[in-house]
Amino acid sequence: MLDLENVSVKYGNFTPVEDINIRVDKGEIVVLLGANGAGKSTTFRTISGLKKTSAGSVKLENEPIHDQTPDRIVNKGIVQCAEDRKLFPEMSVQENLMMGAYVHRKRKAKIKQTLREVYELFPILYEKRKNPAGSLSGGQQQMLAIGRALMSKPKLMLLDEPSIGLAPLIVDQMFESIQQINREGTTILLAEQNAHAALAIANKGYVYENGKIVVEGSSEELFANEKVRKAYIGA
Amino acid sequence: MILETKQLTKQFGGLFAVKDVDFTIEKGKINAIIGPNGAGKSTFFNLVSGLYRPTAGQVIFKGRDISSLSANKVAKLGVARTFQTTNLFEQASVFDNVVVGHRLRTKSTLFDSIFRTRRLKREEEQCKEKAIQVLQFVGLNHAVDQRVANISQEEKKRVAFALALATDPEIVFLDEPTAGINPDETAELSELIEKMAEKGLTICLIEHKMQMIMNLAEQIMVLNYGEKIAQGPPDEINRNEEVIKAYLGGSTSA
Amino acid sequence: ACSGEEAGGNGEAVVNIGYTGPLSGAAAYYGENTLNGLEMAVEEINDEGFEVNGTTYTINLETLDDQYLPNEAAANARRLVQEHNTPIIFTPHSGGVKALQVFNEQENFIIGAYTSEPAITETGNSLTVRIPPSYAGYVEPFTKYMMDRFGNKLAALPPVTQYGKDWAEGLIPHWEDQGGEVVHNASIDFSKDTDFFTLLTNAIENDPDVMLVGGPSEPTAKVVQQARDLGYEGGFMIMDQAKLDEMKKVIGGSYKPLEGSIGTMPLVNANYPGTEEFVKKYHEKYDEDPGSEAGFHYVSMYIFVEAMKAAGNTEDAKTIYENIQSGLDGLPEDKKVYVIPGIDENGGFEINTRVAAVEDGEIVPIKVE
Amino acid sequence: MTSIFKSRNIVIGLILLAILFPFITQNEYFLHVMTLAFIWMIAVYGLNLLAGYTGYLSLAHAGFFAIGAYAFGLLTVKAGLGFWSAFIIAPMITTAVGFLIGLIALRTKEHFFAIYTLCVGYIIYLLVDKWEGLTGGVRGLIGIPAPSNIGPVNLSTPLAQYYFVFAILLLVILVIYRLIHSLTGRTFIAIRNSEDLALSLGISTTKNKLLSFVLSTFFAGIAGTLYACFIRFIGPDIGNINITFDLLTYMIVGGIGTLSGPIVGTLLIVWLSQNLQFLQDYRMLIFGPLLTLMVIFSPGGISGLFSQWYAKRNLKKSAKFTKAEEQV
Amino acid sequence: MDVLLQQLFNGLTVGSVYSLVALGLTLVYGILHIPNFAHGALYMIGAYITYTMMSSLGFHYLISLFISIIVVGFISVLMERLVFHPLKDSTPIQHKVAAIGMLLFLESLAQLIWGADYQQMETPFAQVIDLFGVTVTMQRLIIVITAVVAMILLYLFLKRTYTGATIIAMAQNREGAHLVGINTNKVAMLTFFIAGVLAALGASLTSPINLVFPSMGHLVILKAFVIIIIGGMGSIPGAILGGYIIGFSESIGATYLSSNYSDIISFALLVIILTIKPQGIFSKGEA
Ligand SMILES: Nc1ncnc2c1ncn2[C@@H]1O[C@H](COP(=O)(O)OP(=O)(O)OP(=O)(O)O)[C@@H](O)[C@H]1O
Ligand SMILES: Nc1ncnc2c1ncn2[C@@H]1O[C@H](COP(=O)(O)OP(=O)(O)OP(=O)(O)O)[C@@H](O)[C@H]1O
Ligand SMILES: [Mg+2]
Ligand SMILES: [Mg+2]
Repeated sequence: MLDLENVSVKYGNFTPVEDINIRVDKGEIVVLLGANGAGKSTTFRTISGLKKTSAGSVKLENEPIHDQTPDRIVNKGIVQCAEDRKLFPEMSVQENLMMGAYVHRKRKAKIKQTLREVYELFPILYEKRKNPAGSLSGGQQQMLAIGRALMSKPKLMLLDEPSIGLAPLIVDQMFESIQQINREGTTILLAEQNAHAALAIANKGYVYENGKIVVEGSSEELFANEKVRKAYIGA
Repeated sequence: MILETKQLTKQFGGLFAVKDVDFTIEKGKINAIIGPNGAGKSTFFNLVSGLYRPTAGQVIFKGRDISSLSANKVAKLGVARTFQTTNLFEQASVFDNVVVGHRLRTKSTLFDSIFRTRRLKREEEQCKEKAIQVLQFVGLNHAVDQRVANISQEEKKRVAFALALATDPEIVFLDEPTAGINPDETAELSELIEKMAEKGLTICLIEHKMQMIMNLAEQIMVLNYGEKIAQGPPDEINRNEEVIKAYLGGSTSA
Repeated sequence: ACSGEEAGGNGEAVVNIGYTGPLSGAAAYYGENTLNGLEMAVEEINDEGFEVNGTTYTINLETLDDQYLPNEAAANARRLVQEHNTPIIFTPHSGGVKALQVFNEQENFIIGAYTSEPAITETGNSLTVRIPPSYAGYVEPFTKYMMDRFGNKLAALPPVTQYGKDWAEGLIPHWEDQGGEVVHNASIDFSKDTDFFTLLTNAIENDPDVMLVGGPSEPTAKVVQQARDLGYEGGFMIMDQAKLDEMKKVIGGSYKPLEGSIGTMPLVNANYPGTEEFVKKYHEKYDEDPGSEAGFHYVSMYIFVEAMKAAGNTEDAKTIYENIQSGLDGLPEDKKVYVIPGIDENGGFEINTRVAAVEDGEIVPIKVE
Repeated sequence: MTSIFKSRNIVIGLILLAILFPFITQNEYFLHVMTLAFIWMIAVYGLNLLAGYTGYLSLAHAGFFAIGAYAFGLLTVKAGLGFWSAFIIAPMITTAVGFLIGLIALRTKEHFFAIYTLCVGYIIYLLVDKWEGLTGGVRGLIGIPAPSNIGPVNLSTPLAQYYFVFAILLLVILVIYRLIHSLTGRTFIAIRNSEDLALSLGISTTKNKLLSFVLSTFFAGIAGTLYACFIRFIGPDIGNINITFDLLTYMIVGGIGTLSGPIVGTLLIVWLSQNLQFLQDYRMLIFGPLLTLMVIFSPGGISGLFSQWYAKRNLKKSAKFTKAEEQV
Repeated sequence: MDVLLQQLFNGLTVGSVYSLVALGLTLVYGILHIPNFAHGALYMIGAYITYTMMSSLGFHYLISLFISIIVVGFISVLMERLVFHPLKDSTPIQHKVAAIGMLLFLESLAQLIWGADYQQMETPFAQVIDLFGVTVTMQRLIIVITAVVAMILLYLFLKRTYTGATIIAMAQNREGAHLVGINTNKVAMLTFFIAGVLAALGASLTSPINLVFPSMGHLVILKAFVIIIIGGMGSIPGAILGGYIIGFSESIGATYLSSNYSDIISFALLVIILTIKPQGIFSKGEA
């Protein structure tokens, strides 16, 4: 479904992502592991078109998208839930969610439906639907960000470290909801520090080390891999 | 007991972000605050460090009521803090970021600056030495002259620590110091935190990473919907029904 | 030092004359008008040049923009003296004049001051010529005419410029001496007031018989128009900067709304010896009617030339200054756009003013004794 | 540290040049323009201290310049004070007003502050313009005395005034230089970068912002005073917003938040506009876009460009001083 | 003629114009988070274009007005593309300075093209009507009505349509808007277009009762700033309300206080308000 082929990205003369290949098949959950600054977010920004590739190609269902503008890419069904959330702070929670459905703006009924689903997934958002997003706590904002991403009913959803700053209980719920979202047919690409929980739900994973992919394989293989255990599962 | 809150309360519109919290922090210990998202942890920090005025209740630091003091006065008394989202002086070098940290311990006035008085020279030295010293302490000797914009997430956290330390605090509040940091780095940071405690600093941190908290903290307070639902040593907290229900859920080992 | 030296080898010598005035900013239009007058005169004069004891001279006009700012004017003047060693520098605003008076005596140049500010000639500066007439000449006939025709309740609405203020302050005392009463006094700022209705409403509220208005023709006309809209039926005293004929154009081609206005005789209607020709030439050159600024600068340039001839000197400001009276006397009839019999001891030109009023939609001259 | 002040001998060179300038050009007009430029520089340094180093763009600067000038004018002309006493008191008055306005203005931030000061500046201008009883309104003030002699030294000649103003400029630069490279300066820069953090580091932002603001008005006051006794006639225009925009242009073109910026920018623009006289009314057709292009392509201004180039050439040192050159 | 009534009406007229200008300013502020000092220049250009259409090309007033608002709309868009877009992630001060640069440029450009003197604009609607003792010219009625209609339309657009909402969304987080599939460039241009249109509309409406000259934008823009601060930066209703507050306080102030200081009134008002409430009165009033 999504193919990154020999993708490199540059910030000036510095290359945070170098010659990486990633393949995501329909219906999968794929996880990107890696230390800070390894290049995960940059990869995501590149897929979403917020950052241009310096080499290689990004293909969605075999058509290149790396030269497309972010909004086009969203229209094609790839939505990202970014690391730093990128909410609309002065808009109410509900308005934020509504904006999430921008690409479906024509289909009011469908939007209502999705909104209901999101509120079921994160009841706290319903409680705070009238509050400005900026007044939410760190974690609540994280949920809102994911909720907003869901609103566009994406084919492929990019989640950049969704568990940052979440309470353990919520983290578990979060990963459950991710699975649930996936079951309902959304393919998921996930960047995580919390390798343990991530690999538990993922089909396969890629491990970054300063900008390059050093290990890849099914979650079982990665679990088994000593290096990965030490570095990212901390066991 | 170095810092204590009495019936501390913060209200935003209708919502009680923090409600009637009594909390005492033992000198030289590592204290932790945990709780579900939106429990009021950061707000609690903002109250203690003077960025927010309490709606009701008091913050008492070394027997003195500081609830009505402005943030900079509180800092002068020896209360330092880091932010959930590290905000540093991106354009400046790590060193220059940290030098100002000690400004509050200096007396130089405009007059001194203009006439380059002995006092100014002395105090500038003092600030620079301090900066070097704390940067070494947090293990950033190698990055002293780099621009903050160019260093990694984890190094930024360390700079934030260094800044807090440069103010010669007696107590340091750390808001999710290891959020978005991978396990082995997390381990390194917790070592650093222990090292700070050994130096006689009192620590109070917010964290969600239970493993880390359990190894690190000597006392834990649990907030939920702004209210304190439990307080005590890790093992106790681990067993506390209410806490498990509200916060830990099934997997204690996330 | 260019003055007197051989220029372009065609056997003619050149006198540099300086000008610093507002050629940018809000007052640029005014500045350009003053300059037009000078340039026209210079062109004519240079046709055959003028002779000062033996040598034939032409004039080279050096112009600099000062954005109406005193400090710029001062800088420009220093530059003109330094680089072109100009014996005469024209400047059309009192700020500039005052800034120049700080050093014009040391630097030895004449200020051709186009401002009616009395102060500048009262400071006893020995090298300042005040070109325009003081409004004193208008005050008396205006007052008399208006009181006879409309009554003695005056609403003064001068523009906030120094010019406007001086005018009002010149007129109001006389008006009151003649048993008149000032029922409203507020100034209009054309560049700031977003709506004249507000001001006029207040003025008319005190139902005046006469209004004192002024400034450039367009805005003045606007004020007159809106006063009429608001149902005002009295007369208008129009300060000399605005020209009845220009106002007529703005208002829509008829003198009707201006019925019962008194103002300076439009240069086009004035019948001084040199006027008609001047207006004609000016029209050809800039295809618009000249205002008094242009007229006065035109004639003053000639006067200074005559003065140089009489002085037999093109360099020493003092000598030239001493000969201005003879310059006035020597002024050829056909150049008399205005008739200026003399210059007073303070250096102000003495000009007999011409006044006109609108009666039954016609411009009629008003006798001034 | 700015590259100009980096190497002592360049500085000394420049100072010598300035001292010899009158003898190089035997031209009173150049002297006049240069003296004015020095006066503007002093004002620009004030603006730069606040906008460049503390991060608060004040658009009331011309207002304070005018207050300085009028204070001096009124003290000498109307109150009949002696030159030197007026010369001391006028900047004081400006500073006092600055203090009061700062108290209120600094309750606002960023754009609010900019607009608030814009309006304050405009009010000052309107007051000067309309309050005829005091300021003489549009007529302005005449008869301001030239600097009276200091002992044998006669200050009434253009040459003497040139050196007089230059001396004061040097003093101002020295003060600013020391300020910026002292703890006070670091404090200002800290505030510029993040007020919340500064607060939590125990820095009283209110106090320091006020200090910076008051200082900037003080320099504006000095500049105004010098202007008054140099031109010896003042009208309301000197309080006009356009003057603020000019000063802003000097600062931006030269390099905001740099020490050499005000000098470079002012010299460049002042001399350009003297030589662009042939363009007369249309200077702004050039300076307007110049201003815009500058902030787009070289926010650090000319000094910024220079120091970048310098930094490239000399990477080792760069880390040390780019930060001072760093634009806001 | 009842003064109070008359002055209230005068205030209404001026207020309408202020509101229009302030609206554009506040919209752009929302998007850019910078006060667009060049907005006043757009206002001035708008007046001149209408003027030229009428005087040189002899078009009807309304046609000229229409052309003017379109042209200025595009000039405004151009400004976004060339100046503010390249600056989108730089500091507030840079934005302000860039805007000031544009202001200075456009003004001297206008002077180059149209000269520095006062121009005056004809209007086919000069008829004087007398509504119960209040003197009303047709033109003034048109000003008030057009302004009100324009505002209502704009408000509906922003509140009721998704496209409108995108403007507000983008104002709050550019990248966030990207991520939900909004084409932020389009939105930015749209906003600037609207702002330009409003400025030109205001100017073209008011010119016939006033004068046209290069610096005509200065005071209006200053007051527009006062207005959007009073109304809360970025707040639509705030801008409208603020506009009328200033309009009335000026005409009333000129009557019962002093007409010489009437300009100061609005600024004094602002200083007082910010002194009491540094964030503006309706600062919460996000549209
Ligand atoms: N705007 C930028 N300019 C320059 N360098 C950048 C920029 N953004 C990121 N980088 C660098 O690119 C590298 C990769 O960053 P990225 O955010 O992709 O890492 P990451 O794996 O997401 O780390 P984290 O786990 O902290 O999110 C890092 O070294 C970072 O410093
Ligand atoms: N400025 C504010 N205005 C209104 N409500 C606020 C504000 N700040 C926080 N809140 C509310 O107060 C509650 C506590 O917020 P706080 O940031 O303290 O939570 P937290 O414990 O830090 O959560 P997290 O672990 O996710 O950071 C939340 O419900 C939040 O919505
Ligand atoms: Mg990341
Ligand atoms: Mg928090």
